[in-house]
Amino acid sequence: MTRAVAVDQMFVTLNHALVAYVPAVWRPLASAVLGVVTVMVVFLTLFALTVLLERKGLGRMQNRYGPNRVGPWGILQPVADGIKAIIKEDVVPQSADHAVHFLAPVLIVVAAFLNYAVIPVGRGMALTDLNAGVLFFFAISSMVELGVFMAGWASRSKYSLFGAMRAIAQMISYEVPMLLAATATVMVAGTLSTTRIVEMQATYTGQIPHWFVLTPWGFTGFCLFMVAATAESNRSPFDLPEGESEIVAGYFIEYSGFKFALFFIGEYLGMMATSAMAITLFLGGWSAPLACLQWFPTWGWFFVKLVALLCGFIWMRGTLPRLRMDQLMNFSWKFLLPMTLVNLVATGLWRFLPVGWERWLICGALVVVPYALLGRSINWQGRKVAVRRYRYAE
Amino acid sequence: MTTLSHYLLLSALIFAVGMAGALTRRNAILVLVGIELMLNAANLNLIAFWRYGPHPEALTGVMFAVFSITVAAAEAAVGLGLILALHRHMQTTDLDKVTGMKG
Amino acid sequence: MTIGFLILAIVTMAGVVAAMSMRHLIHCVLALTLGFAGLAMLYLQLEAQFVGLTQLLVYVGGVAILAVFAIMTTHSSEPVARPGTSYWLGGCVVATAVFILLAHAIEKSGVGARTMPAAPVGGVKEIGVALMSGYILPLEIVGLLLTAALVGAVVVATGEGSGKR
Amino acid sequence: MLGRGIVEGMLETARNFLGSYVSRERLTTVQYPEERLAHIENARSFPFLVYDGADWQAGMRCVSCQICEKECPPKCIYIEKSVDKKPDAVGRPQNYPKVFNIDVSVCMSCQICVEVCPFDAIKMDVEYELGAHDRFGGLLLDKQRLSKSNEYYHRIHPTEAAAVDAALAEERAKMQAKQQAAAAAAAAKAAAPVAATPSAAIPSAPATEGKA
Repeated sequence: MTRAVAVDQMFVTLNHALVAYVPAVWRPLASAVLGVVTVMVVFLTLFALTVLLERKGLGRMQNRYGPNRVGPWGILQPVADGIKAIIKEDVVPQSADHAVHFLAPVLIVVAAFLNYAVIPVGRGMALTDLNAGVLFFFAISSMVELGVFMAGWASRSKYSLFGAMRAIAQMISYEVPMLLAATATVMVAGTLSTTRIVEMQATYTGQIPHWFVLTPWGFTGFCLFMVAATAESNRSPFDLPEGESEIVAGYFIEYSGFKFALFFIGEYLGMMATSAMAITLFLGGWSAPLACLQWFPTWGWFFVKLVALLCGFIWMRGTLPRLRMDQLMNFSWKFLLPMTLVNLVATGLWRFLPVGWERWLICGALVVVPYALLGRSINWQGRKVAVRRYRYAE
Repeated sequence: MTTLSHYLLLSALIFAVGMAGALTRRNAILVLVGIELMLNAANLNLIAFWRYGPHPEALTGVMFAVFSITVAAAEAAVGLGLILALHRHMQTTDLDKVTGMKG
Repeated sequence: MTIGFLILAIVTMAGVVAAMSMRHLIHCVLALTLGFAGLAMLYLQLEAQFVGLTQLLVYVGGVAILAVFAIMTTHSSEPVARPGTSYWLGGCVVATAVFILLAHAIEKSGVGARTMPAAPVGGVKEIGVALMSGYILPLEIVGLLLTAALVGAVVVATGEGSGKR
Repeated sequence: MLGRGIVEGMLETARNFLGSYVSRERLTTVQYPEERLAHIENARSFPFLVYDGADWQAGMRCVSCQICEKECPPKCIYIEKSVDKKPDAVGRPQNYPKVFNIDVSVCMSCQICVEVCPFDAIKMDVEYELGAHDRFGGLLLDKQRLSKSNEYYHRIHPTEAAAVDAALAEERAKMQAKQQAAAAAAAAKAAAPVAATPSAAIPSAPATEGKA
């Protein structure tokens, strides 16, 4: 057991050992710098892996090989992509607002990285333990919208402006259900600190962990959170801000070379950050899924869960077609928002009802029945959801 | 060491700039922005007084600031809605041209 | 005066002044967000974590975006700023007078010499408890106000002309 | 219930994903440089010039009649006629092209040159890997690069080449018969009127053939 703990805490120990070499005055700074650099390196590597995984996985879903040329089985493809992005010419439109055009991708990437400050990657492995960690996360996420707007507006292109406006409208609309879905956890946990939220879930009854996703409200909250997170990170099926078929590439059409790569990095880092937040809020953070699996290092569990969620994103992208703008808005305001509100009620009941099967029954009914009713009544522009008819094609 | 007066002076400066903006700019949106800045300056004052006050554990300043931010957000929403209505009505957001009530 | 405060103060002032003096409206709003972010950092420096993050969430994520939307939908632009006109001069004089008055009052009052007491325990939890106990009435009123503002903003912005709604 | 279609779709993609690792026939991609699709018989890319025999200059079927040059819609063919003559595929002495260039960067593979050629000299190739570093020179194919043997033609379009060969052989046979007839007639002529000199009869024979 001690060996497992040593492996689990090896990065923390290493940090302490390294920081011991600098003078005492500089130790907090050195520790912070070390943590930040580690997080950047780790998540950029994960970004590269995700891109590879996505391209390979999407290929396989479409019965293609995916990239298989650079290196064995194409695993060096991200390196090749990176080199290409760096040595490519950086074209800035003549009429663009140069300062804003330059700042937009930087802002997006910085905001995406800031998100990781409050994510507990393992036991005692959060960069900062903010009192209001969850709030910090959402506050920083909302800065991305500004970056998107800056990119779209500064490019002086109608497509990029359309894309930016779509993206902002979408992100604002989905931020509300996302926040409300997260609120459910905060209500039960009674804290906004991510570290505390994870610690609360890292206990076990028998073999079963106390993850919030294993409750009716938690499961609903998790699903709602993930749907909203997909929209927040502009991923398919909510990727109409970049809708290639009508507005070319959305707000980053006028970007090339490394700035485009920055947008790409920002998008993936945002996706990983929201996934990490979903793990923290609902999937028990770094805790093991079964009590008997606790020998595995906590950071290992975190990354296993993260990669699993990323695979879910990729799977969804490979499956679902893009929504239309009105469908997107309807879905957010007429389905997600009421569902999150109902979920909040269920959460409150769960908190105050006595432990027992009645609690499960009541809370479960409280989320399933509205789901069925809302799903039935959801209205796509005057038409109920039905099997699609192709009037001219058939 | 930063003293209370530093914060207060900064807040006064922000207030003055916001006021100058609200008085000199002619676009309705920017006037609204100036008013928002003045509200923010007041918030900074509240927080600074709370932090330097004798009873920071009472959270009075923080509460005030939270409510003030909430009200300011509501004000911004309504204000911008009004500007939209104004624009629809007069096809302008230039306050000098909105002279319908001048007689 | 610490370095941190100085940097934040300069950044905030730069943002605020730029927001009020730049010619292009979008630039103004972008500079304004810089000012708001600086203010949020100042709150954080004053150990008002909750307020600082709320400031960031509401102002940078909400009000600035709202202003941007308003500018884009109204095609707003302003005739070239004319420093030197009586209009402009008057505003500046009034603002300067207000600032001098405030500064004078701050210097006179004697509160300025206060130094920061030990860090308070005021965490998020305490704020929540306070909101739900001592401040429950203001909270409810604010909730009512927000609802009214939401409905009002929608009604005002959709306009009386569009009869289909 | 809302979401059923999503789940069904997800299952479908999962089936594709797993199936692509199990069954090879799902992966229809051809790994191009290593493996390539066999071209169908009617495939065509750009024109080439057919020659008979071993020597590409001697066996060149083209007689530089310049019909293809005139018919080519994008005007990518350039021909300079020779002054001297050589026997063509059928055996008649004909002009041959001194210069024959096709700019394949302009060519649109319409096959009109092939349709109009009365001598079956120009045919469509199947070669498509024509990438070059030089944008202008590299894609301007000269006579030597255009010339390809009849065996090659047989290899890429066997049916068509056989038909062409048969037609040419028939033509050649007709030609030979004609020549023999002409020679016989000339011999008879030479035998009957003794006064006629053989030296006058021989040059007249090609001239009449040319008109025929």
